[in-house]
Amino acid sequence: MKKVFAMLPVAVFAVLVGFFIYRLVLIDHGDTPNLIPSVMIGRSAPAFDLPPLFDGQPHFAAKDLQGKVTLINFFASWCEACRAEHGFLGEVKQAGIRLIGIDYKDDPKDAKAWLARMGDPYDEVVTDADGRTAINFGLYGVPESYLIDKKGVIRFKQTGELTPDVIRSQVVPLARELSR
Amino acid sequence: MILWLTFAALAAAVVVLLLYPVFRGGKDAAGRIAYDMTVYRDQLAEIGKDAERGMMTPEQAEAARAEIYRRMLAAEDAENTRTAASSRRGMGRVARIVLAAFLAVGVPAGAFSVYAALGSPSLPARPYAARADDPDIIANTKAEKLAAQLEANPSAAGYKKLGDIYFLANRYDEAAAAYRKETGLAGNDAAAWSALGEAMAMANDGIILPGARHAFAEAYRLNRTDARTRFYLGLAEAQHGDLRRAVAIWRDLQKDTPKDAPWAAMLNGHIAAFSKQGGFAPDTIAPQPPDAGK
Amino acid sequence: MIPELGHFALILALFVALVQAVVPMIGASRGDRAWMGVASSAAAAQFALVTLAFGCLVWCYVVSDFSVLNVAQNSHTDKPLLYKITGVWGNHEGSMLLWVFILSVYGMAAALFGRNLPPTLRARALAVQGLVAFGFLVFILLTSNPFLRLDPAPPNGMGMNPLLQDPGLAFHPPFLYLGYVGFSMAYSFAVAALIEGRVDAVWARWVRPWVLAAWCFLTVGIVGGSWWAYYTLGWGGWWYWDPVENASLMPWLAGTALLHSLIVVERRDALKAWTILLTIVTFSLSLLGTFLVRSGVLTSVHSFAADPSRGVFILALLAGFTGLSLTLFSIRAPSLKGGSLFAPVSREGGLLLNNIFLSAAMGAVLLGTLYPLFMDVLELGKISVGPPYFDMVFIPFMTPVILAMALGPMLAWKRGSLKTAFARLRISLALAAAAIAVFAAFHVSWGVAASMGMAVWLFAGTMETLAERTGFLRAPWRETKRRALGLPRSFYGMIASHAGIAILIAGIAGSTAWQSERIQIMHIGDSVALGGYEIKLAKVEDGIKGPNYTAMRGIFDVSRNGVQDIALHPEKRTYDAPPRTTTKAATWGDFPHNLYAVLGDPDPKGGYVTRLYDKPLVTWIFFGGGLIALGGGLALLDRRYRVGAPTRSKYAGRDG
Amino acid sequence: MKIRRFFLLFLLGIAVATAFADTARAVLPDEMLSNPVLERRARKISEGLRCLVCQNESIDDSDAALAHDLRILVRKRLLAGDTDAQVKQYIVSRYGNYVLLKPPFDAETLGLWLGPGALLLFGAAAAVFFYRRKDGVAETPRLSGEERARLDALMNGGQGGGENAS
Repeated sequence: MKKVFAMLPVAVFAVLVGFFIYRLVLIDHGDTPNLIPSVMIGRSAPAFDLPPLFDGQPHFAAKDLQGKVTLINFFASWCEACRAEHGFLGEVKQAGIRLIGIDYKDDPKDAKAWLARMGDPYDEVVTDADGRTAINFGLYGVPESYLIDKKGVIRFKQTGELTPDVIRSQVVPLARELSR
Repeated sequence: MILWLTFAALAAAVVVLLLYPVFRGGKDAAGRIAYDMTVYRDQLAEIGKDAERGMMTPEQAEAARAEIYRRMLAAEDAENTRTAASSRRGMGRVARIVLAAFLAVGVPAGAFSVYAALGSPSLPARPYAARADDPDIIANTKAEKLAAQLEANPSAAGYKKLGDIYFLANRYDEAAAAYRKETGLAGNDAAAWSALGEAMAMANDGIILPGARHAFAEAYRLNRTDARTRFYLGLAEAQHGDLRRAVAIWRDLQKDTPKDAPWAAMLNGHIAAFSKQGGFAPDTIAPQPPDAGK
Repeated sequence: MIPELGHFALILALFVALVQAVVPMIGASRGDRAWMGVASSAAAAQFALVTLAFGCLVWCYVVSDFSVLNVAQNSHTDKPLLYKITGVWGNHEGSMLLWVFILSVYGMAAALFGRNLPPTLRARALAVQGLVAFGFLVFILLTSNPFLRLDPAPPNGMGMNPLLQDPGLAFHPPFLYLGYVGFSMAYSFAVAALIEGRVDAVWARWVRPWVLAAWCFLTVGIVGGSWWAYYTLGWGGWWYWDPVENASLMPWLAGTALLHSLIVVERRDALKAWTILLTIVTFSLSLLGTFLVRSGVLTSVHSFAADPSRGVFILALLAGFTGLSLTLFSIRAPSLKGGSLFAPVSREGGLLLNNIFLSAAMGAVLLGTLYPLFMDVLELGKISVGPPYFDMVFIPFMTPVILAMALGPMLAWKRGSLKTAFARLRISLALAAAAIAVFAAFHVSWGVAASMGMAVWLFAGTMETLAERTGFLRAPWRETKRRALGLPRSFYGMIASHAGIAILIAGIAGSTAWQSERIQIMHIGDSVALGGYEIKLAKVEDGIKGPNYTAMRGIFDVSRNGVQDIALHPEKRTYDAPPRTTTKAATWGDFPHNLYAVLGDPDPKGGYVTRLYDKPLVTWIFFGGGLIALGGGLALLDRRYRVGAPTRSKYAGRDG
Repeated sequence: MKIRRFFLLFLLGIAVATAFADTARAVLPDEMLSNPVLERRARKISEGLRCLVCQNESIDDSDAALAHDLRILVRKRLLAGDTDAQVKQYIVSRYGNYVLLKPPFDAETLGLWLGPGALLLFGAAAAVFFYRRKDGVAETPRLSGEERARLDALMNGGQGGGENAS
């Protein structure tokens, strides 16, 4: 009995160390423990109706998501990481996915200039000036992207930049499956 | 030389200090029980004081003393069994000599060999005050003056110098502006284009935008051997998501990099890290120079 | 040459540590006096070498030698001299060197003041200490070497985080480390005692001063850090249940429990296994704190400063030191003989109760800190455990401890009577009840009234204990004085620490209950009423040059009943290198009020954002904390911890 | 020159990684509600919500842009007539339980909420076990005559050692 009790501390400690090792292994394998999976996956996109960035174009609202697989990309001209991501968005469009840009908390003038300089891969660009729609999507910061199926259900979220690897290995195959 | 002599003196002093107890020999001190008794006597005295102050009744004090007496007797029992049981007495002369030899030779030898691997004995200290003649420092304080001079009297060499100063002061936007002027004035100068690209990249937290990429491409067109240019062209590929291409360019650079080049470690680190990120082994990628055309 | 000399000294220290870890251990098991003697001289050499290395690094900072990578990354020629020096431990590498430096100071102290220790115990404890030093030196040299060089040297350094350029933050890490590392000494004694198989009342007395010293320093470090947070972070908070803070609180709780359980071991020869376990746990928690803070396993969303290779290394150290000692514990603990018994209601019983609750509270903090990690690793989802959780579990656990804290010292050793104790504390009982009634009448919440009642109970009870021991008002004055002078210093230490806790509780309760704040945009000339004061924004001066920053300073005139009292000068500073902005709050206290003013950004439409707080009694928290540490210091001066070494006696020679 | 650049890139990488935000804090006057009761509720709710992009801070303490937006959202919902629980539920529905500084009591957090109590129970059980122990001696018996003689020898023999405080 006494012996069992004496073993207890070292046993508890061993379990604790096991957890730490496992966690470090996960980090080493590229798992970023800091990324929080979205609770929005599998749920309908929240209601929104946003005005266009460029005058004369239509609004884009949640109901417009029906019938077409769409990638919604939140971006901003002031965001460094968006620049790095921007060049790869063309691949998304080439794969036949509708690409909607939501300009997050930005000055429309800056956003227009930015798109003119960097190129505009989007089918439509709308603005979320006060960031409310972004919160409804559960956004942490820009850039973030949501892949939405034909029924308007969120199927995939990328927190941070879309890399070519993510586009090729996750976004495009999933979109293909969803368009069937 | 002075450095090594100082190290030797330090090591010698340490060895002497370590050897002192070995050769002083075993001066007998009190046995364990004497140490125990010192504490128990002290505890008995405390009980006396507490009792005297009225903190305990005489009976309580007597009981407390009895407890300590028992511990004293138990300590003596323990001492007797221990003395009877332990037959070994010390380590003997030979062991002592071996120990002394190890301390005298092993400790300094170990320290010197580890230092040889980690230290930089050839680098002198560089206190700031003693660097008054350091051209960088002089230039840094005179950057504004130089900029004003160049305004009136532009020259490629002057802008290069100004760009370098700003760059080292982490003022990358200003550095890029100066290098841009340099490329304009110098004509086809690969180093100037490469410096411009680097400054632009640094101004964007290391992200190579089309402008910077263009500068590197220009530099590469003019000089195909420059390590910096090739490194950043690889980085640009990586940032555009083509990790295999990036590693191919770096492996090509690696071939031309002497083992002791200051950036060799960083280059190898990049190759390893990006290969891992891309999920391929670096040696499966054939070295390939950057595209000249771009 | 200086940086290289430091580097070489550090490497030499590594080998000396190896010698210190191995040779005395062999010597102690074979009873060889010469081999054991190496422990002390190795500890001295270790101290000299690490001091030299640390001094060299300080020198590099002072003269701004940017050929040293660590200096280039963390210093700048513009910094005032003070922050050049404190910048040495304002970064990972330098702080690890400070850690080892303090370790060597303790080793030296044990070699110097350890003459009252039996040679084998001292040799073994110093050997364990050497092993700890060895582990950390390998860690520093391989993953966190502060002496790496840069060639050519950059013209200037990257500067230091301005948040660190503050006396509070400059000086509290060394105290924290003196605490964390101090527990390594107790740990070494515990491991040495386990190896010898002897844990007894005598051992407890030998260990206690080391635990006291470490505990005192840790207390100063925590209180200092809390004080720093209060006046620099800009919104008047002083404790956030941040993982970094928890990392310091956990060893403190365990150390406090240890301090009390050692008394039981010394008096009754009981609770030995538990005390040894607590010693190991206290030091392990210090290591765990280092691991959690520096490895990145706990960092949250946007932090990428973590270095997994360092994390792996520290984890290996933690697993090694804690794992080995706990394994040793599991082998030796069953054979430790229990001492004499005591009744649940007794002084010892009170100390045991304190141990149970403090340990459970420590366990709860540990659980709250690690639970998100467990859930994440087991893929049960992501959660956050924040202040509301810790408040909810911590307060109920500490309440019984505080209630018992006044009672315990009134109980007799071995078998006490609650009735007698309460009878002796009747004035405290009455005062506490009166306090609760008065505060409840003043429409504060019941929680605050109860906390105030507890504070009064503990303070009055502690004073009654003092009166009881000195016979105050019951014995003639001359007798009282004689008794007061005769009481041991450790008793006064206990009185001071317990009273400090009472004051701390009153400070916490008061500052939460009566805090008021005003957040608004003020134009020059605007006034705000707060806590009976009239606070007027008289003017804002911009462009004030500091040594390495430019500040915007608000001048607030504070008046009461139309009479101007003082002025508050909060600042908003923008540092040159690296360019960052910090707030510098202005504080002023006049019992019971504590005004706290922060100047925010100018509003685009004119005026300035200002935050003004009145936090009554908040300074009591820091004063109480200081008194707790002072109590520990007093106890440390007790003569019984300075028992001399025995001279040769009839027992001499038996040991070799 | 070249060499130095590479090292500087390395240095810069570290500097960027450790950079963290300005410390000017929290709630701004223009966010605050004119109704003091609602404002107090808003503050209370904010204190319990985690700033998602910071280290262990509530949105009430944080000056991150997202925290600012969330504070405004909390106030808007309150103005729209939501209860405190509804406001929290709204934000949890977007960000998950991670946003709550006080985790909910459910199957996953059972250990978290019951753990401290279990620790205390364990301690209490150990204490009971300790007090009921039989192998200790309740009252130390007096020393026998023989023991007394041994003790006398011991005490007198050790006369040289003693209470000489150094």
